[in-house]
Amino acid sequence: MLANGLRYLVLLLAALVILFPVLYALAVSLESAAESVAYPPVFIPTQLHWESYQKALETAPILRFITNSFIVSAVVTVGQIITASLAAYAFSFLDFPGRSYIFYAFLSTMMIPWEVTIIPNYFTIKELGWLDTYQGLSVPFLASAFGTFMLRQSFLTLPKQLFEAARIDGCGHFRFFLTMVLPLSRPALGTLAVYAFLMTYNQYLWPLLVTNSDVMRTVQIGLSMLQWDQAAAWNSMMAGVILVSIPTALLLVLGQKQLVRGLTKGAIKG
Amino acid sequence: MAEVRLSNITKMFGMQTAVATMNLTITDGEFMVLVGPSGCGKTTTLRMIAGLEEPTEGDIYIGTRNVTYLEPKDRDIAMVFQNYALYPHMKVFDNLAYSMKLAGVAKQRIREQVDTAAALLGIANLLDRYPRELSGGQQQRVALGRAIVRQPQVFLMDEPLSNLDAKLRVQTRAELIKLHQQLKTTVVYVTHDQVEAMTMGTRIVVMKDGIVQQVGTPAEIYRQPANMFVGAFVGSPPMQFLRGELSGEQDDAFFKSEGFAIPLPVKGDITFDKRNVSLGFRPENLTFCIATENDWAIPCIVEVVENIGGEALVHARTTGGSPLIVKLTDLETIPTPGEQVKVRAAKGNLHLFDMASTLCVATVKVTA
Amino acid sequence: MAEVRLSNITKMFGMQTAVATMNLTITDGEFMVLVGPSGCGKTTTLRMIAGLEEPTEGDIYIGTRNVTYLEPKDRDIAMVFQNYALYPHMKVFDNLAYSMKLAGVAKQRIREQVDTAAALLGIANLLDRYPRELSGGQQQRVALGRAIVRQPQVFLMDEPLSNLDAKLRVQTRAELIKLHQQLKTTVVYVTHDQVEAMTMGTRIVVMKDGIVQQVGTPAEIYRQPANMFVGAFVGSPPMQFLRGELSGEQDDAFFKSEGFAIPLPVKGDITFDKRNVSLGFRPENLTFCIATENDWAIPCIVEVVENIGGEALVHARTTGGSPLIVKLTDLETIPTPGEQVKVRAAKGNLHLFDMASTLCVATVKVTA
Amino acid sequence: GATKEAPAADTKKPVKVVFWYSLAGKISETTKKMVEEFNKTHPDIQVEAIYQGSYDDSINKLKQSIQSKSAPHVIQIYDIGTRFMIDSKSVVPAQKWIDTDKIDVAKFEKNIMGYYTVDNKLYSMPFNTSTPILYYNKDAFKAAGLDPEKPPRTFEEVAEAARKLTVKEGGKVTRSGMSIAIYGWFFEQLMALQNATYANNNNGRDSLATAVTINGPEGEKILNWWNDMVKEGSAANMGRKTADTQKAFVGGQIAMTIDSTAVLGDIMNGVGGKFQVGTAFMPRPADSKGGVIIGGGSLWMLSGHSDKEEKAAWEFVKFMTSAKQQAYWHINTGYFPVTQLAYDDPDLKKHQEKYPQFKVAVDQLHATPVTRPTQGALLGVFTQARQEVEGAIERTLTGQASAKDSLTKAQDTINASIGRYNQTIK
Amino acid sequence: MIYLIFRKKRRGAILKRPMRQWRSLGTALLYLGPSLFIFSLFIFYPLIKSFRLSLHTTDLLGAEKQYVGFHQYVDIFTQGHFGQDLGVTLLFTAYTVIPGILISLLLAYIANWKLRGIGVFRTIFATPLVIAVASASLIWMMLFNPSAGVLNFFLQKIGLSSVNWLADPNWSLFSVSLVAVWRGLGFNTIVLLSGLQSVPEQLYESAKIDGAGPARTFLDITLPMLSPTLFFVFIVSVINALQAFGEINILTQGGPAEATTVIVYSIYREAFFNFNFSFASAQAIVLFLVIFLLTVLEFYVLEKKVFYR
Ligand SMILES: Nc1ncnc2c1ncn2[C@@H]1O[C@H](COP(=O)(O)OP(=O)(O)OP(=O)(O)O)[C@@H](O)[C@H]1O
Ligand SMILES: Nc1ncnc2c1ncn2[C@@H]1O[C@H](COP(=O)(O)OP(=O)(O)OP(=O)(O)O)[C@@H](O)[C@H]1O
Ligand SMILES: [Mg+2]
Ligand SMILES: [Mg+2]
Repeated sequence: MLANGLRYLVLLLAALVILFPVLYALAVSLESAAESVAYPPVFIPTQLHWESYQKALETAPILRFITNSFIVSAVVTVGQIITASLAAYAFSFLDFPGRSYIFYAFLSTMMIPWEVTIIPNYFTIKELGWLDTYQGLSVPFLASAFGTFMLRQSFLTLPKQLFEAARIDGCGHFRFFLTMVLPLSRPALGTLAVYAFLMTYNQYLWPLLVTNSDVMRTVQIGLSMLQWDQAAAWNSMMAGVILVSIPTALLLVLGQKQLVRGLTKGAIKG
Repeated sequence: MAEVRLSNITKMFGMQTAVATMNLTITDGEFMVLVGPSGCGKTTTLRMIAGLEEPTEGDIYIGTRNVTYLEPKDRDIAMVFQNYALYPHMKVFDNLAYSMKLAGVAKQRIREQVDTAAALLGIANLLDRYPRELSGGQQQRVALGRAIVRQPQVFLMDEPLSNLDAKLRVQTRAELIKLHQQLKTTVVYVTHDQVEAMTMGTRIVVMKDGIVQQVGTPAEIYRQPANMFVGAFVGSPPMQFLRGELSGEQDDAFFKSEGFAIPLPVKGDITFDKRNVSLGFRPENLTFCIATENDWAIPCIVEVVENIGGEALVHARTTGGSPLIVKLTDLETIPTPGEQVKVRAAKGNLHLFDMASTLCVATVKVTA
Repeated sequence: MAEVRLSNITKMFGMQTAVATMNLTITDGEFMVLVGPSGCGKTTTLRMIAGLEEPTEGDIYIGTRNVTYLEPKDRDIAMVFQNYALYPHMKVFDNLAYSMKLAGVAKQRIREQVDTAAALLGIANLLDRYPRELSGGQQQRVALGRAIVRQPQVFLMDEPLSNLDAKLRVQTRAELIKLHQQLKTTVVYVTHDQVEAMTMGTRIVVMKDGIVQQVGTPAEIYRQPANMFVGAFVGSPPMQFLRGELSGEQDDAFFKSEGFAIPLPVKGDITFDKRNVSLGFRPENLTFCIATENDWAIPCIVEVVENIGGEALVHARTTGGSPLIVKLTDLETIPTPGEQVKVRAAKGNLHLFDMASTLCVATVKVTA
Repeated sequence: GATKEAPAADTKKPVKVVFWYSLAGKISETTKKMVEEFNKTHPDIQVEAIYQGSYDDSINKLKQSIQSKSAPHVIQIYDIGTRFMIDSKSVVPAQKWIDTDKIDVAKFEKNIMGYYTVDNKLYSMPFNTSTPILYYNKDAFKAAGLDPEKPPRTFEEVAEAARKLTVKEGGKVTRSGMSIAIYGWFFEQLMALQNATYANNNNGRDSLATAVTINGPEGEKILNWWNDMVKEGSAANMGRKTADTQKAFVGGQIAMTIDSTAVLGDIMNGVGGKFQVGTAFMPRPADSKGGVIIGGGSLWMLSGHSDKEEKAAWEFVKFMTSAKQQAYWHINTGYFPVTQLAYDDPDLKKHQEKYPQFKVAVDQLHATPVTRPTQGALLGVFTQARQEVEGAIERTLTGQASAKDSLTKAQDTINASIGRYNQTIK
Repeated sequence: MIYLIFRKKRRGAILKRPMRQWRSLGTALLYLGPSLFIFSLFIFYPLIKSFRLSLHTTDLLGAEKQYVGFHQYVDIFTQGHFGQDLGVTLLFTAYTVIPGILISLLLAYIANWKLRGIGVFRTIFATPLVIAVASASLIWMMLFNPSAGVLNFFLQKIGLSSVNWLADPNWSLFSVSLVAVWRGLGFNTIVLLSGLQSVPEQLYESAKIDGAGPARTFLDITLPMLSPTLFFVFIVSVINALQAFGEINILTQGGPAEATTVIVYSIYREAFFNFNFSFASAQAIVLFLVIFLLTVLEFYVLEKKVFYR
């Protein structure tokens, strides 16, 4: 109907605005060097120039990097989901002395500038002999205050009655956590998963610091290998940008369904 | 199967007392019904027995164990929640099966138990749906099913039939009674439905404002209410009261009110002298006498006649202005609104309540 | 105040038909009650009238407007939800006041209206609480209050009293009737409580599986059920059925079953020849006759006696094995379980239902 | 631990040399090709080339590595990291091996060697070297009635040309005569071109610099010249990114710009024949007689490795700076060959014919006297100094403060940093 | 005997309650353990180490040299432009947090419309999330380009004069904020959307019946029910904004004229380019304290207004 048509129009407009930078980057990456810097800007390449991609793939072992990033990101994601959901559970369903203080301590970890931690952590990883390993890339990020906070907020919106019903049914804390809280918080968990994955995937400085070989390097380092400061044309740089974003974009598309779906509906009367 | 004992239980929500020094022993295998007006503390009592709420004071025993600080899951109870509290992400089958899964019951057996319960409650065809796809009554039945698939020591049920239609309610009520007779499990049952209370309970607890008013069998509660509140609360339409004075002496007393006097053969050791009392009687105790010359009768004017299939309620008003309801089962003699009639007690018990304490001081059996 | 008309309404949830080609005209100012078993589509019908659910087919009219595609807020209705749907983040006062605030009613007036409604429902002392701090019945009253503070054209109420205790229910029922008489607002009221349906409704709609079974006044529904379902659904305990054969001829027919025959003066143009029928009667139609020599009576054995204050239900079984319930109001003549008795019809209507169509083919008035 | 594998196995295996480099993209490919070439021609040495991010990233990583004793053998470091490298006390001066091997450095460009020679010791081998030059649009010159073969040489001439080159349409500038990216390096160059030092103690080369000397008349002159052009509308301010001015130049929106010799190839490709590109010496005030400072990076050898490894590392460094490799390097990247011997390479000759514009850069380099000012400053906090200077330029160009005040403010901040730096190395 | 006496007394109140408390702490630690372990090793330990460093001078490589007490802290406020940086940081926070949340809320709202194919739009709205800071900054650098950039092209198209996005100190903070807002949209929108989805449908129905239009429903029902999520997004946005680094490092390097030098960037410069790790540590500790106090304050003031079911 009319109202829906209007809604689609609004959505389309918003989508266009949001997506514009990415779409334009995509277009530029497919342009020739001259087109990419032309004025007025060329929005649609006259002819698809794949050279930039080809060059990018030759310049750095991007596929290897992507694989590494995927492994590390997956490990971190799973790790964060586990640790953060456990901690968030404690903060939202357990009543224990000092809860708010411990929670603040958790929160405070988000507030520490990364400059403070990166160097001591480098030494820790070095001591552990984890330089140039997947452990070194992932272990420091296996816990997340951000994730804990986010899940706590989500857990707090679960109806209290469910917890009671489950307890009556003979459910201990851990079972309740596994069979009720986690399934009912799928949107939040999905969001955290995507977030954790991308954060890790997009890391630059830490992987650069703790890896030394192309075998262990991750994708953002690859991106920096593709750009050279004084390049006069945009096309190759954008090819790199698009290239490293493809895997995560795919992930988003695949995970979208899980990400946002209301599940607590019809839980209880009122 | 176990005894449930509440000892000096008090529950406060902030400054609000929900339950006040409650003492109650529910014997093993008993079907105990809690009734009382909305907000009187029924649900709260049930939740304390379940372990969902910690009493502010007092102890709770199940069997011989003091369970006051025990986790619900360690109390071996099952509960039906007033607002269902179904697991929204599980299909009906899984809602029913969940507690058994937790207890590690074999798959095969779970299937059987669930099927039995579902058949019993008429929800067998809904097992594959999510709670949000059910009607109110269907959800309530699932909630009930969730409790009965387990075989706990104690069932706690909070208005488990309130959203069911009459037929289904009668049927489910009968099934629950049968179940109780088979399993002999202790049941604590909250309802606001008198018929349920009367037909199901081996005993009934009447509560008001968090305070227990009377504990007794249905017949006791109905026939010998401990105070005006209980008298008025049980029975529908409720007990009627006429305020007046009691005079005379033992075995030869009179109840005087609004220009008429009724002779009452009161027995027992009570003071009579112009005592302020209320006379309580039930609509079905009364009948009409068209004959105008009868000292025993109360003159009234008929106001409204409600005709429910099979019986009629006649709303009348005494000349003094007090409302009176008469329940007639003989539908041939219904007066019409505006008619002047006389009402007299025909059968059953009349009750005398002290106006100060509201306690019942005497019960008089009437025979027509 | 307005007429509500449903024209060929169908509602599907996926493959599941919740309401099927429903036609219903609720006249202006009428108090229409929807009853039916759990899951029969009552709530769905109400939600369609409210505009919360769009019918799969058909149109809805309020007054003269076709409102099928109108937003709820443009329909000038108020609704009480089966599951309350209170605003959890607003105090009771604000829950009640919200719709008026939206309508721009003056503060002073809101305060008054809310206070009036709250007093009416006995929740005046709860205005400062959050819904989660209320008992089930209190929440329900708030939900009811939320609807009645407004003065809409149409009230839609979904089991608004189901969680109230008897006394409060009777009282609120009366208040609602009074309110309806004052305001003359059209009301569509869903309930599973017969007494409510019978006492409140100017007309009643009986539904089953999404299909309207009968529409009529309470007396019509009770005394002239259109089919076996309606007969069985209305009345508590429900109508009893005995299967048998109808033979004989007009004015001189016999109902034969399980070795006994009952003469029935059936009037009307129906076929008789050994027709398969069910004889339907209500528990209060029956009585016992101890005399053994009586052709008219059905021999039974008493199984259970339920004694509810004021009346007794006797559960018996015919020699052919069919269950029979007799409702006695004369408590002096109650048989005891195990006793052999004869049951006969004493008063009221008996109904003959065709077994194939389940429709009522004849109604016979009995006089003892 | 510095001790590596067992010596027995060591004899057979090629010596491993770890080389960290920083330049990305096409340049990185060239680097890798050269390393491959080295490994092919030196079977007893195995060089592992690892990209370590930008110069900034790389030097920071080195810092951690030195502390945790896992530093590479050879690392490419930018010009302004020289002071830090020396102060880190973890390097093997190239001089040591030049002396040992008795290498003749006469054929190396003296200006280039000058930069990396501190206390008469050559610390690192220059590798990738560039200087800034003036790029101009010959077609625009013609259109504006200027002689495309006579590019402006002085500040005044540039300002004059810029004015003429500026095209306005309906009040809006459609082409500016000039644009210089706000890049601290250019300021340093313009100081050296006036034969002015950037830091005290003779650019920190006689002894540790304790303060910068940027707010003298020379600094002011630069900023005023620049600011006047911007104010008048004949020069555009396009921010710090050199890439942005490049793009504008390539796109024909500006007629002149200053940029590194290293981007000549990119500019030529970008222009692709749309117009004729001219190159010229860097402009300077009429009467000054300084010259340009070289920029870029050099190869440093780090201490803490076995002699054998150090030797192997030196072989590698030598190879990378050899004439043949430098010719290859120049052709593929646009950096100067560090040794004049490279010009004999036939490929390079061909390349120079193709890009005659590059000759100007070589001439400019050779025309530069090696003095303290043109050797460039040595500062531990050079990165910050650059950013502060860039801030000062911005403050001036946007009219927030006068040239003098801007520079003074920058100088104060830098001096505080220098103070703290000097403290840390004491 | 004593045991019996205790039994007779209200043992729940006297004995069990505190015991239960400690037991619950034990349980809680089981759940918190994994996180606490990682945090201790990789965050708290470095923090303590940094604090130590900030009380010392360090050598070129970042090792402790000499104890100087709080001297560095004094220097922070007397040398350099810490005060100005703090101002820029706060301004950046103001520019990004509120607009970012508002836009995301709007997007989440329209993404919550029940329409066919809405999933596609949800995915599109989430895309900024998958673009790394570095990538996003590069893309925007291209858009911001003063001569060939698309933004100026559009401005000129609609008859406005072009803007020197990154080079003009009046615009640069706005420009980097724009990038930061864009980057945050994806995540904020998804989180807010999932918050929206957990509002019970019944409440909307109730509000519809009560006569609330879309705007009122949003203000009276959606917002309060969404408040836990909004609160989360707000706190996190503030913390993130106070620590923003990536886009500034790539787009402006703190310029022009320090207009975009946020504290984290200045710490970065101090630690990694001026080789003055202890001075940087002191700044970082101060920043940490600022953020911490601000967050506690936010909790104190705002969490009361949050409605948890
Ligand atoms: N969202 C839904 N999805 C699928 N089926 C539904 C949905 N809502 C209701 N139904 C089904 O439609 C039928 C009618 O439901 P409705 O809620 O109208 O019943 P009702 O008459 O109100 O019952 P009750 O008295 O138990 O509340 C039921 O069988 C129910 O299971
Ligand atoms: N969480 C709470 N906070 C404050 N008061 C509460 C809370 N829960 C219940 N109450 C109050 O305590 C009293 C008893 O409530 P309870 O739920 O036990 O009533 P109930 O007997 O179950 O009533 P109903 O029949 O209406 O369900 C009520 O007045 C109620 O308002
Ligand atoms: Mg209750
Ligand atoms: Mg319903």
